[in-house]
Amino acid sequence: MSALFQLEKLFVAYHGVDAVRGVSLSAPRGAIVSVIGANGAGKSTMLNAAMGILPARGQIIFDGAPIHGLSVEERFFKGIALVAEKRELFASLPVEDNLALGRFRFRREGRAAAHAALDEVYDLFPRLRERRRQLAGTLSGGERQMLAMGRALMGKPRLLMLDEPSLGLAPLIVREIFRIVVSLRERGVSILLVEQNARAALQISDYGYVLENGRVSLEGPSAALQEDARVAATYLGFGAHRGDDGDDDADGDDDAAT
Amino acid sequence: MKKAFRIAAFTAAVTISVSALGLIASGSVARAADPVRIGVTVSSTGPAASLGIPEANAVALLAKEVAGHPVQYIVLDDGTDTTKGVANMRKFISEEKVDAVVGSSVTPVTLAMVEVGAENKVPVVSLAANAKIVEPVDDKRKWAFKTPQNDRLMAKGIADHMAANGVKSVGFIGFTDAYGEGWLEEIKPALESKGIKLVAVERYNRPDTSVTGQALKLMAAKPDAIMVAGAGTPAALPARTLKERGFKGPIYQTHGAANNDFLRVGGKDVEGSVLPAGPVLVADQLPDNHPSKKVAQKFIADYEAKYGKGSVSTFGAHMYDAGLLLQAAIPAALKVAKPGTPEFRAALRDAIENAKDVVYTQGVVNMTPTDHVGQDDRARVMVQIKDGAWKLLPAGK
Amino acid sequence: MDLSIFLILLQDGVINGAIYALLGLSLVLVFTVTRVIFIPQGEFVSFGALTLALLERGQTPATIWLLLALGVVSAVAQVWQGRRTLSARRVLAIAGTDLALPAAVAAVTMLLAPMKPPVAVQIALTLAIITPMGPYIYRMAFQPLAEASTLVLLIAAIGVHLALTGLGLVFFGAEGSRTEPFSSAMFEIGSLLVSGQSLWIMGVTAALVAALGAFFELTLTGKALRATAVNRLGARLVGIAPSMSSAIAFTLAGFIGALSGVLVSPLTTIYYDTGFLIGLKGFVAAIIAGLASYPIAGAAAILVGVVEALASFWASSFKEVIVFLIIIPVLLWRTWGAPVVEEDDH
Amino acid sequence: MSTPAPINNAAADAISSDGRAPGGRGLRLVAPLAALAVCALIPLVPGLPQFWITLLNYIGLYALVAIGLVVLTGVGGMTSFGQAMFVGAGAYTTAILTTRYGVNPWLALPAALAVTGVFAWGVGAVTLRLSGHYLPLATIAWNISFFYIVGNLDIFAKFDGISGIPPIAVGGFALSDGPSLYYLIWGAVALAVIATLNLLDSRVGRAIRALRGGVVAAESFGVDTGRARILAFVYAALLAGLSGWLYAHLQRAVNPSPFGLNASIEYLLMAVVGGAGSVWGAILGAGLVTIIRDQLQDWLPWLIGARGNFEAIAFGVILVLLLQTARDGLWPHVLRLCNVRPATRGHHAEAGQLAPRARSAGEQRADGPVLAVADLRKQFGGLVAVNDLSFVVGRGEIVGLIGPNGAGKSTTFDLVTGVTPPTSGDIRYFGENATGERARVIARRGVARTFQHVRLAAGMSVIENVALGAHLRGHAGPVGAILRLDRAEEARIFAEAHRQLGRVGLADLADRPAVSLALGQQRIVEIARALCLDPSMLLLDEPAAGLRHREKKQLAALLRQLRGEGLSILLVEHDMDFVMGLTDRLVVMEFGSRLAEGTPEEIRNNPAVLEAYLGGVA
Repeated sequence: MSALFQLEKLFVAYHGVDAVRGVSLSAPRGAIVSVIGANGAGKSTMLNAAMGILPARGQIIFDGAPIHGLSVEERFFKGIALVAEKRELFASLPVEDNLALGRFRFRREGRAAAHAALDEVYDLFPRLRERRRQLAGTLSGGERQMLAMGRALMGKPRLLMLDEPSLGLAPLIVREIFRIVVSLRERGVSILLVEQNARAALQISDYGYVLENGRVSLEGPSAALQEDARVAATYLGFGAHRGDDGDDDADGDDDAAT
Repeated sequence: MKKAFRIAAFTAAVTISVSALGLIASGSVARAADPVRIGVTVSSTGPAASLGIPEANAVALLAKEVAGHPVQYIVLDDGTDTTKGVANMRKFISEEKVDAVVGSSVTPVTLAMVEVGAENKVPVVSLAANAKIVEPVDDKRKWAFKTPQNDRLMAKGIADHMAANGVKSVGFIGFTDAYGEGWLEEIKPALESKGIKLVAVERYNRPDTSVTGQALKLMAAKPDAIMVAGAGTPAALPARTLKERGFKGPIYQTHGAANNDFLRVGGKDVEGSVLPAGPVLVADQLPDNHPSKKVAQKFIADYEAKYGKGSVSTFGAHMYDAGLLLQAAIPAALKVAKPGTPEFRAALRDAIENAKDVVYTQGVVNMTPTDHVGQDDRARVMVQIKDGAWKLLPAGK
Repeated sequence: MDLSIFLILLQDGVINGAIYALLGLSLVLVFTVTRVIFIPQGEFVSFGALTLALLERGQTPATIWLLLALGVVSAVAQVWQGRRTLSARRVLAIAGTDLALPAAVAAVTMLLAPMKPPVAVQIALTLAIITPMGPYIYRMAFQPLAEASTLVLLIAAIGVHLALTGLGLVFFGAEGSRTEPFSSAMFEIGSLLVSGQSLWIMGVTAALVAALGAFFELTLTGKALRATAVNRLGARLVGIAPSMSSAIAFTLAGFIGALSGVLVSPLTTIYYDTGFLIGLKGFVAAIIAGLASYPIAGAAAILVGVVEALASFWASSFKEVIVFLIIIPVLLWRTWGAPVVEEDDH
Repeated sequence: MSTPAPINNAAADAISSDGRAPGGRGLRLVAPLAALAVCALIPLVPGLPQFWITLLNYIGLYALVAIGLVVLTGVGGMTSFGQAMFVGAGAYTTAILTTRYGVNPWLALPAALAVTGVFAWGVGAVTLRLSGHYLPLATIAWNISFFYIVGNLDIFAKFDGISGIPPIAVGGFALSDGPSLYYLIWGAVALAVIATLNLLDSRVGRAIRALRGGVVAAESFGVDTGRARILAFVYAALLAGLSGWLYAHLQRAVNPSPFGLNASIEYLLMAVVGGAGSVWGAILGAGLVTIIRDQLQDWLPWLIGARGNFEAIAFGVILVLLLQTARDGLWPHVLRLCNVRPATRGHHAEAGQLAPRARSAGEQRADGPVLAVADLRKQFGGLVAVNDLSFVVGRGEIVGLIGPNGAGKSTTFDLVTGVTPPTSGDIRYFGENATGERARVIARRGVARTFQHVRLAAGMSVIENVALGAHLRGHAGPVGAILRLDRAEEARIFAEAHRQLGRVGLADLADRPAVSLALGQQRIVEIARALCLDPSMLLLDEPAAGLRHREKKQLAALLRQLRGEGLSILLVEHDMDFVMGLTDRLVVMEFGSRLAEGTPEEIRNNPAVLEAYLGGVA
């Protein structure tokens, strides 16, 4: 597996603070890579910089070519999609319009193709089909996350970056979302998953990075990280030893970067 | 402490560069003391731009040499803004060392400039109409003169014409500004003296897109005639609306409307309107014995040669007249003192005040210590719009 | 005031209100998509009306030179801003929209203007000259400030307004112009005299509002504009570049402004600086609508027109005072009782 | 996303750039004094054309107005297009008094200020409720109306205006020429600068500066934000009125044209171009705009060979270009050029203790619950967010409010903190009814809080944010602040703020801009700010979110210590482990109702809780 996406010595300053300090990571094709770390560790900042929302220093390479100077839109056209922490939906537009706009880059391809793409997303998220006429702003938290992912998938990304998909969701919904993430890998979409919910993330990913204070403090195959004592103590919490409490670590808050 | 030092250093640097610039500027000012320097500030932008632009244009036609002395004109725009007008005035006085100032185009700006003129003892020749600029001649207004006819003179023309044509009641619609206000003040007594009743007074703004409400209100008062006090093309809007709403009586305009753009925009809607104006407007139709005929024709010919056919207006003529007035006064002042001195300015003021039989494009002027306009009925003709052109009405009709 | 006068005033107010409505809609559109409070909107009205007036007289309007100049500057600005990532295709596209298009419009105008073409052609030329100025101005003045605060954008808009007003004076002079009505027909409905021109205004306004509605509801591009308005970042994340949405919004602003000018110029004399006040009244309507709702902005614009007409009848000296102060109670009513809303100031 | 209020940062620079240094007053005065000395010398520069003095005079007049806009717009975040109208109020007052009633200009000054102040207060009272983009438009409306009202009323002499205004005289010497007025005008500017810097660096100033950080946060510490807004508005208007008074006596004639909307636009433009975040920027902007205007008039005809109306065009273009190169205004660039960094605040360790907050009788009693909520209900339309909830928090008790997302915890929190009024029910603090009371009233009862989404004022340093918490423990008003009579109290407030920062372990970050801290640290700063209120009760909204394990332990220790000191604490938290180990009792919510209540041990073993909260996976 060659790397689809790489960050090399990425530095991001945000609000005068060096939020990301020299992060290097790589996401192989067809894999799920997770980045875990506490709130404020710089995870979201890193993703936002990777998408071009925040300016950064260092190398960002996609599919072998540097994309550093490209705008958010141009990166999207290259095949990178970000499902942001705040979902960034079009609240006053119906679900179906949100999805249709996800295909904006293919707007010249005609109706049939658009319908096919829409059906594909509806098959993945049947709940969205039921809610197709509903305004995005009236959806529940889980539905919003599904819509945000569905919208991103409409653009046929090769790399899907997910920022805290479990944020604020009930455990049942989290499980469903993660199941879909895994199914996306099977469809050939590479995934970069940023999560505070370390256990869930490590369970489904192939490789993991631990971010601390804007630096990568640990990395390795996810299975190995799960066994790592430091990770267990710090990120899996005391809850690691006791049932499923860890799921609730997902609180309603943002990284410094959003 | 370090920062305190830096700020002080920065301030000092600014000061030094400012003064250096100043020195350069003052160096450029130190020219030969000989020429007579005239500062001209007119409203070439802002609401009165339609007055200021032809006025500024006319400066190019003014005498460049009087009695062997070169005359220089420094033209600035005041944007129809009092603050700017006064700043220009101060610039003229302190930086350009002018001997007299011509301007501004409108009354409010002039009124403020007159204060500065009196304080620094510099004569001011205004191009604005209101009699307040020069009346009464007190310590302050001693230094103020103006070339446009008093609105009173013009208002009298209208009232006379109305009386002669059996108008018993009048509706008035004017600008919501100093121009409309000034006219209202003058027309009231003029009408009263002829026993004509003013039955309705309405206002509108220069850029208004509709005066339907005002027109209806005026017509509801059932006046025999309606007069419109507006300057330039905006004066056409009420006439049009009144016609549209079926007003059949005569419509009077003021001399502020007297330019060709007014005819262009007004078209058939202003056909038949009557207005008082300076003789220059109908120079070719003036009887040959009218004193202004020649001067006016020359002005028109020169102006149109420079700015194109049909471009002439009475506003430019006011500037031209100011030039004529100064031209008449400068020789006397030159006998007393050298230009650029307070003595010269005082002498110039005295000479203007004593100007006798100066022929304007608009009548003949005789200044007195109590009259700083100096015009008589020769400065006004009554004009009617016929076939899209200005038509001189015979006197007394 | 009897009923017939009231009806006349109402009619007058509604017609003026229709123009305010067009401008109000345009202001709402530009603001929601770009966060620019587009003060110079009114200048497009003046430019449109006066360009048409010149064409009517068989003269070549100087606005074509402005169009060319703006196109060139816009092209330079775009090439400069994108100097790192520019592709040959992109350069060609820029040359097409910013250089070739204005050159073609200018050439056609110079060719046709002396021939005094039919009114429809004159209007088409006017719209073609003025409309592209919208996006050019956006690229020059606002795109480099895209991420700045609303206040900075507002001040930039004022700068553009000052420059355009000055240019208007240079191009058209201080005196105004009026154009021939599209229709000189008069209809009598009861005591009411309705001019053909006013029917044109109402008709075109209604058609334009309907067309805008269809654009925003039915086309993907229209939805993309709405998407940008509700969530800029969200739009970027699906590849809708704010610069594209903004350029479209400014194109519409240019078009609506020019069209308003064309519509209103037979009714009244338009001056180089008339647009500002008309624009401000459109703005009053837009504000009453909270810079968000198109239908309310339209209704509010009609209200402003009617209040203005009535005020000009009752107290013409204080007409502007009345027109502008009606927004105070309206705004108070809108915000009163509403809980203190946290402005997250973004 | 877009604009993290860069103006604010500039504000922070400017406000502390008066050279405040640990040494105190002495050094702080050096910079202004040096500047003053240089300014005083300007008219004496040999060969300086007199017109430059005239220009400087105008710059001074404009600068006064622009400085007001710094307080109003740059710091307070309220955009006003009405400043020319307040200049007009001052100018017309003195014009009428001096010409018609022969009043001495000096006596007319207080009258001019009073009229302007009352006028601004009236306009502000009606208008300042309007937020966001409504306020600028409302001020446009006022200013246009002012213009036509003045132009149409006889007492203002209509559009012609009033002329013949006497010059200001000092001891029989009339200040009618440029240089003598120069000293008067720039003296006024110097006073305005000092007053403004003093005002912004005070208790009242913090309230104004906190407006941009969020009304809710300021209100929650007892700041009457409505009053702070009106204060900023009136202050800006007073400076404009002062400028108007000077203007009338410089110009010697007034009419409506200089007080129209265009002039207001120009004032705002000056402030923004120079840098609306700082008083120096305002002066720079006033100077720049005036000089560019004047120079364009001189140079343009020479440049393009034609006299015409190109000034406005060139000016507009220059303005846009200026903004594109320096969107926060030019002053921050000047600072960077001179390499000036914001000074740090002294530690005031020697200052005395800040007096404790006055406590009510109920608060002083030792018995009864601190917070008692009964049948609390909140409906949003058809949705019942909080459904007849009842619970109590006793003295010296830590109570946790937990529940799954969407259970109504945050709404409950908003209800008990006075952010939103309940639909029905009863809230009592210390036995006194607080149902439907506003946040600042609840703060007065001794209740301090933190926020789920951190609300620190972006333009202020950490310690200034913390000092805002002590707002209710200070008394200095705007006048005292301007006259610097508040120094002792300020020193005590900052000593207290420092003490609380030290307590939460962030003392070494005191002078950092608040926004530069990591989110977890910002939460802790919020706790320090809450402690500055000297509260009897703390309401904490997810305090542990974003903290690392060790930090959570430290926070828990701090909260236990506070409980030991007699404080009662209610906290909403997601982190079960954190809550379980810390609280005395837990209230579990689901779907807006109370699902269970009890000790952590009871809750942990409650099957209903496990079912609801853990999604039935236990």
